[in-house]
Amino acid sequence: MIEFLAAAIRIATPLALAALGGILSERAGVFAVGLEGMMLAGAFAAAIGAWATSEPIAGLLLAPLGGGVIGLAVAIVAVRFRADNMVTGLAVNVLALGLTSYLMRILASGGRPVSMRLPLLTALPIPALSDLPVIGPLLFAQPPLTYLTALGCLLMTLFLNRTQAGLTLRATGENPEAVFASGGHPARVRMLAVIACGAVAGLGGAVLTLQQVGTFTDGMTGGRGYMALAALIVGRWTPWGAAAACLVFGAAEAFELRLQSFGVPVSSYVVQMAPYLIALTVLAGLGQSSKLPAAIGQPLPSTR
Amino acid sequence: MSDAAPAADQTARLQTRRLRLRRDGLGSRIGVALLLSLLCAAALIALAGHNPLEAFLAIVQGAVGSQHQIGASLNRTTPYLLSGAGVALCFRAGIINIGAEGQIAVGGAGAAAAALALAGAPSLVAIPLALVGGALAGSLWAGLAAAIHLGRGVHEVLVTLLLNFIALLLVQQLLAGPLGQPGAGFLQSSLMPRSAWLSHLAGFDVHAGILIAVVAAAALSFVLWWTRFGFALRVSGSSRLAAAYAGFSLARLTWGAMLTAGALAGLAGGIEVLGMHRRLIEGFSLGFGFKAVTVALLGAMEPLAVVPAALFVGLLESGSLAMQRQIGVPTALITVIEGLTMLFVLAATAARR
Amino acid sequence: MTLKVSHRWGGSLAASLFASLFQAAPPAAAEEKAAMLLPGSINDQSWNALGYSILLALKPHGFTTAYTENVADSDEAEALRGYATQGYNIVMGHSGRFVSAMEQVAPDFPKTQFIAVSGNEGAAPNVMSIDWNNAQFGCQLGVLAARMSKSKMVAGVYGLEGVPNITAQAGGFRICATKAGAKVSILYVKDMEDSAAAKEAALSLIAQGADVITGKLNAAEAGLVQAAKEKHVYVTGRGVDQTKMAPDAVLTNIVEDWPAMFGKTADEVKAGKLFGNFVQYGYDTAPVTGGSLVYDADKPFNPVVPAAVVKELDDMAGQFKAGTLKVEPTREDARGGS
Amino acid sequence: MSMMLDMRGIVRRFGHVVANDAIDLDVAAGEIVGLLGENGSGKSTLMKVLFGMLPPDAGTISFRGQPLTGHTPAAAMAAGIAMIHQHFMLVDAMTVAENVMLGWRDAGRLLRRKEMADRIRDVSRRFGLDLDPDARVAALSLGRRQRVEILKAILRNAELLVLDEPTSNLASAEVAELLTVLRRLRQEGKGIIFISHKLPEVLEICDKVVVLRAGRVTGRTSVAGASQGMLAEMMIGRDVTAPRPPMVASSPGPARLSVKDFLAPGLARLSFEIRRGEIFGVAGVDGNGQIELVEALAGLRPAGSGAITIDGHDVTRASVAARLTRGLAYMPADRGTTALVKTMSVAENLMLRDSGRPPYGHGLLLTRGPANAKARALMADYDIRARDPSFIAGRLSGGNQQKIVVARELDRRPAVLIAHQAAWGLDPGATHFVLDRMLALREAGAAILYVSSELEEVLAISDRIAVMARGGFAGIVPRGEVDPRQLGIWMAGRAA
Repeated sequence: MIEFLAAAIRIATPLALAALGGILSERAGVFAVGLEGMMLAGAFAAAIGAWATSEPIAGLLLAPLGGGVIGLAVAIVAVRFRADNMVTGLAVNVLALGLTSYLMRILASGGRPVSMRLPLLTALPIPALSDLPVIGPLLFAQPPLTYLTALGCLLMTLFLNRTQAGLTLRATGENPEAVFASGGHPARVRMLAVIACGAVAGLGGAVLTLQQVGTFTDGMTGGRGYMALAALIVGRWTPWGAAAACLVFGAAEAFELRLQSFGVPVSSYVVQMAPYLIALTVLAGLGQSSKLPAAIGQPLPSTR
Repeated sequence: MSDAAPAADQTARLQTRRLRLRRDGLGSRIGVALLLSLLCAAALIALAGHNPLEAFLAIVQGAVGSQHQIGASLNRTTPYLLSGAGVALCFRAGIINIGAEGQIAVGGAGAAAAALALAGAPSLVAIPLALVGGALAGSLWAGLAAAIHLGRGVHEVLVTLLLNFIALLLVQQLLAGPLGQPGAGFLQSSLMPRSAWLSHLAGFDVHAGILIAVVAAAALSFVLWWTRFGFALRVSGSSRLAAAYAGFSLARLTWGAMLTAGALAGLAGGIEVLGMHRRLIEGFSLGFGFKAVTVALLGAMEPLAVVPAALFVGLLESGSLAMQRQIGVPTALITVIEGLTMLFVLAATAARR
Repeated sequence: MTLKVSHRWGGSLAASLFASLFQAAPPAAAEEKAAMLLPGSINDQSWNALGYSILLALKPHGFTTAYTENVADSDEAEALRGYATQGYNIVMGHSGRFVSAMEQVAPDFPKTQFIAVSGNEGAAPNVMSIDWNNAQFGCQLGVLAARMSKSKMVAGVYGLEGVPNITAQAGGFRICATKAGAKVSILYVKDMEDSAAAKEAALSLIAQGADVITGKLNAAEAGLVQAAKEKHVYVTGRGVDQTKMAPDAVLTNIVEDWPAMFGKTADEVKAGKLFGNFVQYGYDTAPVTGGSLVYDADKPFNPVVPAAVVKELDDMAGQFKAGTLKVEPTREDARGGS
Repeated sequence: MSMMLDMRGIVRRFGHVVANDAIDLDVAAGEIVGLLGENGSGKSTLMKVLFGMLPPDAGTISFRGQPLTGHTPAAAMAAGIAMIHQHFMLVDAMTVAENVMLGWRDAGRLLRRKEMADRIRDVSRRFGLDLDPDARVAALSLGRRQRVEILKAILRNAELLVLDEPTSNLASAEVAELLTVLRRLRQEGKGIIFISHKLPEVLEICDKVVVLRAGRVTGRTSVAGASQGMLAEMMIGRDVTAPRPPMVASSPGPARLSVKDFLAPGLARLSFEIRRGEIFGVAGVDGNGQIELVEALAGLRPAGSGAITIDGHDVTRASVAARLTRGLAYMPADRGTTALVKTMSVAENLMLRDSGRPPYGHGLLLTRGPANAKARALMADYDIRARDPSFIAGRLSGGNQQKIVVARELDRRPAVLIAHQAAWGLDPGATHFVLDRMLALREAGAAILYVSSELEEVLAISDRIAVMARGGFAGIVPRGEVDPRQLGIWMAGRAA
């Protein structure tokens, strides 16, 4: 059981970080369909940083930059040029996939394969706490980015509810006119929010490279950005809610792996549908009750 | 109606069509966007230490360098054209359907199942029925998305996306089970009966799919501009309030657009199976969904303009293989170009909205 | 097959005119050339990287080489044709999935040898598949795992359930590990390239008590090794690189000897011979066995493997060679679950 | 007494239209100035100029002795001017406190929630605002929401408050509360500009009144000694009862549109009939249920209870399409996104609601040839000035756009026409044209519901006039018996 929960936490971590970023973007009023690309770019930048310096910490520093670049692209096209948010998100996902693969080869000089063995961020047990039964190993012996995710949920909650900037950001997603009337700059808020979204989601990608597998491969995010997007909707655009939804998705995937080993009479392909079916069922169950930020996806008037 | 009206209206119609494409300088804006993305690509090629001109030349050669290659490029264009036209129709109506990938996959499976079941039937029966099977399957999958979207209010992007993942697994399951070829070296169905193969056009190594696709795009354009349904779609895509005011049912329009797009994507899957692979094979639809979106955008959501857009992507991809073969520029570059093109076109076409 | 060669010359005037504008210079005739199509990226540090190494291994046989990576299913036929048109003698596809496309293209290029790496069928007179005997090596890994397991629970992680060479290795593993007294659990993951997901799968198996993990994945194989390294259980890998990742955890790797498997064929193709069959290498085709178990450059196994076990495995190899031992796994043997 | 605000000779043009023509306005501390005027008289333009949202073409503004030129809304706010819009600039999903803190420096980068809540309670008590800082705005009544805006202004040390139509959305009890709040503000030495049409309120609360009509100041008086009638005349003009088109008294036939005990959200119970050959005009300040009424009749909002019949057929729950076949035409006020599809051509907009009928369509198909011919004919008939039927509607002037709507809805020869703000934003010529067409339709026997906040228009063409206030009719009067003072009183929300 502990192991099952631990698995859920591990699977949820990159999703939750990405979802945290997505909350910034969506609460500012821009659909976060680009999470997949931001994660991938973050994973790539993290790998490059760690590979070039042999220091995972360098990767950690570079990851937000990678994701942020994709965020910047979304900000320019979707906010500045007021293009459709959804399609812009899809476009940067394609771009990130292509760009990371291509740059990977350039770095490997002339297209030869790079064998990237990255130093991994290892678990940092918190003294005393990690010795607690059950929750000790589960919660207090985690690698740094997992702590960061939990911390991120806390900080994000505080940011959104307790700071002027967070207040302005939320208001921009609800009623940009009110922000403008109170002397704010909705377009600037949205652009910054989307770029920050990229940076945080980039860290989510770094979880994969720096904390879980220690290498970068093409398209290694494999749809996790989309799951994070679903999670933040299920979690109603709140950090803890999204994290909880990610845990549910993580649990669904962990359950899927365990279900196979019970030897169910259907093939692995059917079992593998489980996480998607669960996500779809939860979304359908929420139905229209999941209220979007009021002004999401609506371009700002061009004068502002 | 006056006597002179028909002739006058003929010219007016032509003008309308031309205007529509030239409106806001849309055509030239898309042109500039394409140019910009190619410039970026050139920079990336140079970064990799290759000569951009040489690489582009290789792409052109690979795409249209011989009769055969022209044919190959057209074959490549076919699924993009079909699914892209369907996606364009949905976009027109303001429905963001990114489920083409799943619909193509399921459509391919539907066509393969039908063709295998029709072994022994003459081509004239087998091919149309198999294609109808594909279209029906694709429609069904899109209909499922529409039902969840309309019935439960889940955003169509999420529904179609999640259904893509499920569709791919479903096809794998079919290939590992009932549709699989026993003893094959890979997840694939048996070879389709020869009577179900799409025939090639004389003189070119191009299967009849491209004709079907062009006809379908033309038909879709007709639907969009010459039918009440198309009119309603365009109205609802521009303003949902106006659509309600005009007395159109948004739900019914969503069903119509999704089922049509699903049928076209399913048809694309069927054509891939009957014309290219001649069997259902694992992963045959990978990446088509996003291409459909690219193509729809490039084509400014006008089914007829999707034809050159699909051709562009088809030529680009078919040429890219030659580029890697001859110069060694990684094919990932093509994905970069597609992503950049989407972004630039989005920025260029949204600026005037 | 349906392509009529004559059509290639009978097209419209405009098209040929257009074509001639872009036609590349005709390839020099005497050169021996080999090309490889890879389904994934050569950067996956696993299956596709291996494919790339096969290609490089043909250089000593006098071939100049080229490759195309990330070939999508829908591009396969075109990519094969592209190389064949350019006069490549050998055009390889690095997966069983290429057989279908080769079957279609081959008749137009009767002088080109098409080879599907790890396919399991010959198709046309010039389409062959080469693979190694997954069942034999899977079986050996099964015995090794069972002997090294303290919990007597061993596990394998695979992708693409139902593909024959996967069935062979996973099934062989289960048959022989079960015979050697261990409980076997097999898991299929959705994506053979997703190492994070594969690692999670391995961790779930370890959590259920498995203490030796094996598998046949591509980029995702690294995830298995990473999981074993973290949880201090044994694992088998797919190349000496993976020993370097976790020298304590890796028991051995199946190192596929594609250069040897290809070398002979390549030489004969150069001499003008063509093949249309399925060649499966194994202990019974020695000296080229198609693969071997390698820990690092000079050792087949991790030093922790007791001599008795090493001997047992050697004996098995001998029995395979002599034909006294045969493993023929079925889909049922390779089923997911325990 | 030195003036707090001093606006001198403000001129602002939009194209050929002079929205503000040399307007002077001054406000002293502790003074409430009423700014009166019909819709389109130039009040909002003047306020936008004051608030820095539009630069004036000529004129000066000085505020507390400092000149304000080329300023932004932010600078206006910083100087101490606060604008309370008719449409509140509030975030519904947030609490009162959050709305107050939004964009306010004093709230701190790290929000001092507790301190703010205390200050809100404090000010709320002092000015009688009665606001709970933790209440969610979405759950508040409109009156409360308005007080949130006032609270924001007070907390930000605004010296001059501009209230734009502050009572138009309020219930009468709330109006009284608002006036109490304003008196408190006056006591505290704030200057207030009170923009309204509503004479009784203006007389009750203001110290002096400035009246605008057609961009000019037509009256300037202290309230002491002013009467409603006098203000109404300044505001509306003297010739209100003179019909522009000569009208023959109609001989009304049987009822074509009948509404019985109709009740829907935003509406008080309504019963009325419009007969054959009759124009029934509905006047009143915007936001008193007009949009709810016309959309319910048009089938765009679900009906509550009661019955609507057209020529005896019950259409209470009929779809838009079914109402169309019964002969109901509708010209919505929202030209931009409802009545027109701006990205589509003139021809397509002309067939928007008739695409299934000849000459526009036949069965499932559109018949473009006949449709284009028809479009040309309509363009000629209705003087729609576009190059050809394929011209994009959104590129036409507002007048030409409205003519498309008029042409489409009238050409159907409807049994019943609902026209909402049908002449809004049109120049006099175009207005005249539209009104003429309606009169022609009336002659042809249709029943017309003409809803507008432009009193002159309503008076010009209606056979009977109703004034809408608070979701119901404050009074109905036949054309011959119109008394402008009485109308003004009704518009202010006093039932007859």
